Amino acid sequence: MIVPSVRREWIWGLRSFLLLLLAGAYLALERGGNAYLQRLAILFLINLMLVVSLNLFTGFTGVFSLGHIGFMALGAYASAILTLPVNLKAVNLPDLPAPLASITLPFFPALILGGLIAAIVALLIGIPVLRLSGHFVAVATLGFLVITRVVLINAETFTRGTRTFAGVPPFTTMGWAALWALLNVYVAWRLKHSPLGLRLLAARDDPWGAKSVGVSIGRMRLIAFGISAFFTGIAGGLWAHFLTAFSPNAFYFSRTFEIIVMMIVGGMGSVTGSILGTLLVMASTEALRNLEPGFAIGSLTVGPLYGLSQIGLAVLLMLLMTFRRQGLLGDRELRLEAIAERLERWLERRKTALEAPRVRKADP
Amino acid sequence: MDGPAVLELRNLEAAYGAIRALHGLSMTLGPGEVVALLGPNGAGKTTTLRVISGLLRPVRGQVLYRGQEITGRPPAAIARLGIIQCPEGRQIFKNLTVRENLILGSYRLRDPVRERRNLERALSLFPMLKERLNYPAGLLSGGQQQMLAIARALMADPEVLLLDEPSLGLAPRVVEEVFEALAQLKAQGLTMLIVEQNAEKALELADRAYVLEAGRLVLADAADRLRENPDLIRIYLGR
Amino acid sequence: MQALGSPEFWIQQLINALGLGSQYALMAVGLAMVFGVMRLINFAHGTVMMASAYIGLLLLQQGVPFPFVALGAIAGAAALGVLMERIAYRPVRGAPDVVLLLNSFAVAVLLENVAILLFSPRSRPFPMPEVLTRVFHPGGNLFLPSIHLWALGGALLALGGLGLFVTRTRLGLAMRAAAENPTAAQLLGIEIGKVTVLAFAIGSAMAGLAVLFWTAHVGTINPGMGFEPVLKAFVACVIGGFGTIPGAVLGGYLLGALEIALQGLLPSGVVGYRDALVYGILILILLVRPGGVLGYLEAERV
Amino acid sequence: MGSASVVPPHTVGNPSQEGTGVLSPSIPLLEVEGLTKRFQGVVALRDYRLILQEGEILGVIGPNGAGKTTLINLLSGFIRPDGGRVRFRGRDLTRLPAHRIPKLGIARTFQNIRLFPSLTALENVMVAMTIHHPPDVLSTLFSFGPGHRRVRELRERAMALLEQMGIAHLAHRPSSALSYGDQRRVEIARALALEPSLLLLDEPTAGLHPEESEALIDLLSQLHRERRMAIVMVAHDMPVVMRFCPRLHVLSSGTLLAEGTPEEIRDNPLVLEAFLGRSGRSGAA
Repeated sequence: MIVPSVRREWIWGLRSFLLLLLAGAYLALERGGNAYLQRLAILFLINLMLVVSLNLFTGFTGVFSLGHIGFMALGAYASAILTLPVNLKAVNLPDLPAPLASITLPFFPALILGGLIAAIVALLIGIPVLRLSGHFVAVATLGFLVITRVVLINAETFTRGTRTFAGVPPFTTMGWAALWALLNVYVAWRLKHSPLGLRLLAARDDPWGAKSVGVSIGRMRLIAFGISAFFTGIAGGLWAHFLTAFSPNAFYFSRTFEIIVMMIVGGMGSVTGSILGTLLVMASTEALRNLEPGFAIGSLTVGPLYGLSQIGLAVLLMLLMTFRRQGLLGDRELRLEAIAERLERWLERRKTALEAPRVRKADP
Repeated sequence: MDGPAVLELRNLEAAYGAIRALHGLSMTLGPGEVVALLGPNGAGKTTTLRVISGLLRPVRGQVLYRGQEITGRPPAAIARLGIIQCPEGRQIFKNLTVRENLILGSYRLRDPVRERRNLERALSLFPMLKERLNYPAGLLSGGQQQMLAIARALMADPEVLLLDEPSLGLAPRVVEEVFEALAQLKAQGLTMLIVEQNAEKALELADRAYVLEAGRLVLADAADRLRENPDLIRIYLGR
Repeated sequence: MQALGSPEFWIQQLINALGLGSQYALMAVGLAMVFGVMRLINFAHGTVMMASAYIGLLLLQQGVPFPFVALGAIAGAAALGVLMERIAYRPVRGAPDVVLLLNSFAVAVLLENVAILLFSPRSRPFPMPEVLTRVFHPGGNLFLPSIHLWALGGALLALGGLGLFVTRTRLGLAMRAAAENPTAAQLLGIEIGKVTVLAFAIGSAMAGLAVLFWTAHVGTINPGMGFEPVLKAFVACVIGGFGTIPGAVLGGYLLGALEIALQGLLPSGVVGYRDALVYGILILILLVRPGGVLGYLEAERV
Repeated sequence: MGSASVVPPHTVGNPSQEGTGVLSPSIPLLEVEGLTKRFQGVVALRDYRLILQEGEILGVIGPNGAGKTTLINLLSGFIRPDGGRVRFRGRDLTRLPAHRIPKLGIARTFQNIRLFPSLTALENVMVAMTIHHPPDVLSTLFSFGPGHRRVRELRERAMALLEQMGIAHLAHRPSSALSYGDQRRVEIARALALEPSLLLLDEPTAGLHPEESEALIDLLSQLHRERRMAIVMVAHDMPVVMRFCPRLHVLSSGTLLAEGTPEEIRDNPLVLEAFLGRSGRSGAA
């Protein structure tokens, strides 16, 4: 017999185990000093934010956005311009208008401003565009992505155009990235499991049904779009202050594609799925990327295979779309409760299996 | 009924998701026969036609065409056999001209000679289409669209014509015209299964009729006897 | 550059607009045909163009005479279109629109990176015969690049042929019927699968033709070259009204005219924003007239 | 999310009167005049009129394509009329978007049940309840404290409603996994969660077995006795309509053909013709 209170203990146990594991991993990475792993961890956290935010919109509203990387670009450039030291501004961005040229903000307010700018732009384009149906939103947001790119390339006063934007202070530490990623995941999780979230999911599941209970589809989409763009902008800022140098090419279709695949692998609408998806896709692309310069099997050398990781992503997406459209989790979540229950059942079975021989022996 | 059945349904059960629409329907359609399928809204009449045409796969049961099982074949394959459905709500191609609509009716024949002959026949049956051959079909009135839909189905030289609610949404005068045209077709020996809300009109035309209620067969009789059957009204209007 | 008000300026603009519009029209038609029969915005349409250009280059390097290079590129595009339908789209037929759209992204990324793998990401020159690259000076300051004439002539022939095909032949009619009402089409014996393959083949062939002109214009090819044209073809389709062939053609020429006009009329400081304006107009049209100029699709709103 | 206008249950619009609206105030609950809708030139509803008092039940019947669902869609704001006016408690609804209508006290169901398949039965009802208790920042961001208490209250109320509908035991099942009849009950519970003073039911018994239909109508009668909301029910299921609705409208080809009690309707030759295409003769006996 499984008593609920026992299960609660299990859940607490699991929860503490998970926390310890995460804290341990964090400390090991932070103190361990392996630069490659640290780099991967920060990239993972930033990608996680991009995926969770995209999922917060696309998964919770059922409407595809192909323009999210545009919000990332806004956050990256905005926060980078704001934190760039004044002397560097004079060199790199000599034509910057007066108030911007003479100020340098600390990291945190610059990040927040970057996120807010992304969110405001999202609301401005969202008010008209999100009323459209299905794939027309996808096309319109793709249009937004292209517009963002054109603007980045042409607004040389602010962005240096196609040239590399360099000299951004390297503020993004593991701590910052972990903090923001945690906050982002928490907000997405709460949003899904709150009354507001019920409305969001209702609007996604059946627009007519939702209207019949007083839910405004456009408003739900707009709320999700705004929150999602905010965190995407923050992720952009973190990314900018992590790499310290970038150009508009970083914010275009291939990144959009990567983030979408991560979301689909995990499951549209699943927050925990986004974590798994990001982890899995990053691991496999990283492995493929390591093969790209070429490798040798015995005497056979395979020469540079540029694009291998993207090919892997594309094949993965096609296979998923054909055979497992809902990804790993669909829109369900991995819950500690469910894991605890499984663990318990498994232990129960082991126990009876251990006792069984004894019973048989006593039988004759 | 003389000769073997052109169309036979055996114990058909069909469903849309969780909703059962047909509970074991059996019926036959003999050569040259006109059979009406009657019943109130939601009785399963349109579902029956969808199953015959292959648009809906039945949960259980069989559809036989001249003794051969055709259950579950794709709609295009069934249409190529000559089982032609004229669907509910005048589903003509609105962006195509009247002539293009008609020519597509003969798609299954792959025969320009029969196509031309059928076009002449269809235009003589519905002369008002002749003046509008090069109009986009979407510009026709509701009644004209219905005529076009029937004419298009006839262009296929159907072995069996399935008609779904040919009088739906038409003015009474136009209903008369449509049924006059159908009577002519009957006189030419065309086998027809007609689903109709307008029971009176359908029974005037038909040889026999089946009455469905909530997916079950509740009455089956010769058309003229059924017209006098008080149960029919009870089924439609309740007790 | 001529003076803004002179008749020469306008003639020059008209020539440029017709040349560019022809290319867009050819590209958009394929997108529209596929959308018609499958409700798919085929993002991989652009990569078909790219692949077709590489097929042409390979043939050229083998010393094949140019007319056969052109034919080979067009045939290769058609074959690729059909293959794509088989592998990526047919297995997910009937799935939500988004599934098809994502698969088309996957195909695009896949093909582009295969091209990178095979040919390296660098741009390569595509030597065109002189008949395509010559520039006439009919008088005054007018420039008449022969490629504009070829594009216009080619587009007129191909689109005219397509027009005859879809209005005069049994299969062409079937294709339009299936695009408008698949259920009713099936009830007449039309096989949707067959018609879909046909739409892919013809649409991709048109893209193969368009890319010849595009390449002659640009002079080089590279694995990423399909991205911009496919976006432009989208815009053309949206302007004309998604899913109809006449809409795509009209949209293509309107887009050509719009781009040339913006190019000629915008002050030099903001000419770089031309494409941003073009996509802004795309979004605007989606909002005020989602059915496009020809207004065929009903406005779908939530 | 706007300010919460908290409306306690069972008080909306029925301040005093008992019975069938005899004591109704000077303004009727629902006033419809000249309502007309065309689809691509075809008239779906022509010049429809109706005056409905608080707590009244109206049945709308008619053959296929008569315009019944169009009427429900017009009254609930899902489509806009081409002409005419709908007034609810004196307020013109004609130009309001559909999602603004429920808050005024009009709820509806759909012919092909439209639940939220990824939500449980309970959550389906809870969504509707948020209309009178709009989500706020607290309840959105924190699963503890006052926000959480509000959510718990919501949950308990939704549960009580499911209990009343006899489906409390299904509360935590995904609504897509329920049987058709149970889905119908969840949908009605969801509509009732809006605490409407007018309930629009579009073919509530379609697809149900006769016994299920009977049970559902019994339940609706009981709910009507308790809550006294007005009901407009569209149906083709004649026995059900005749039993449940003291007053009937007959639509045919978009036109209001006849009006009266079930007995009057049954004997009306026009009605017979609309349904069967015949003028009431011999067989009618």
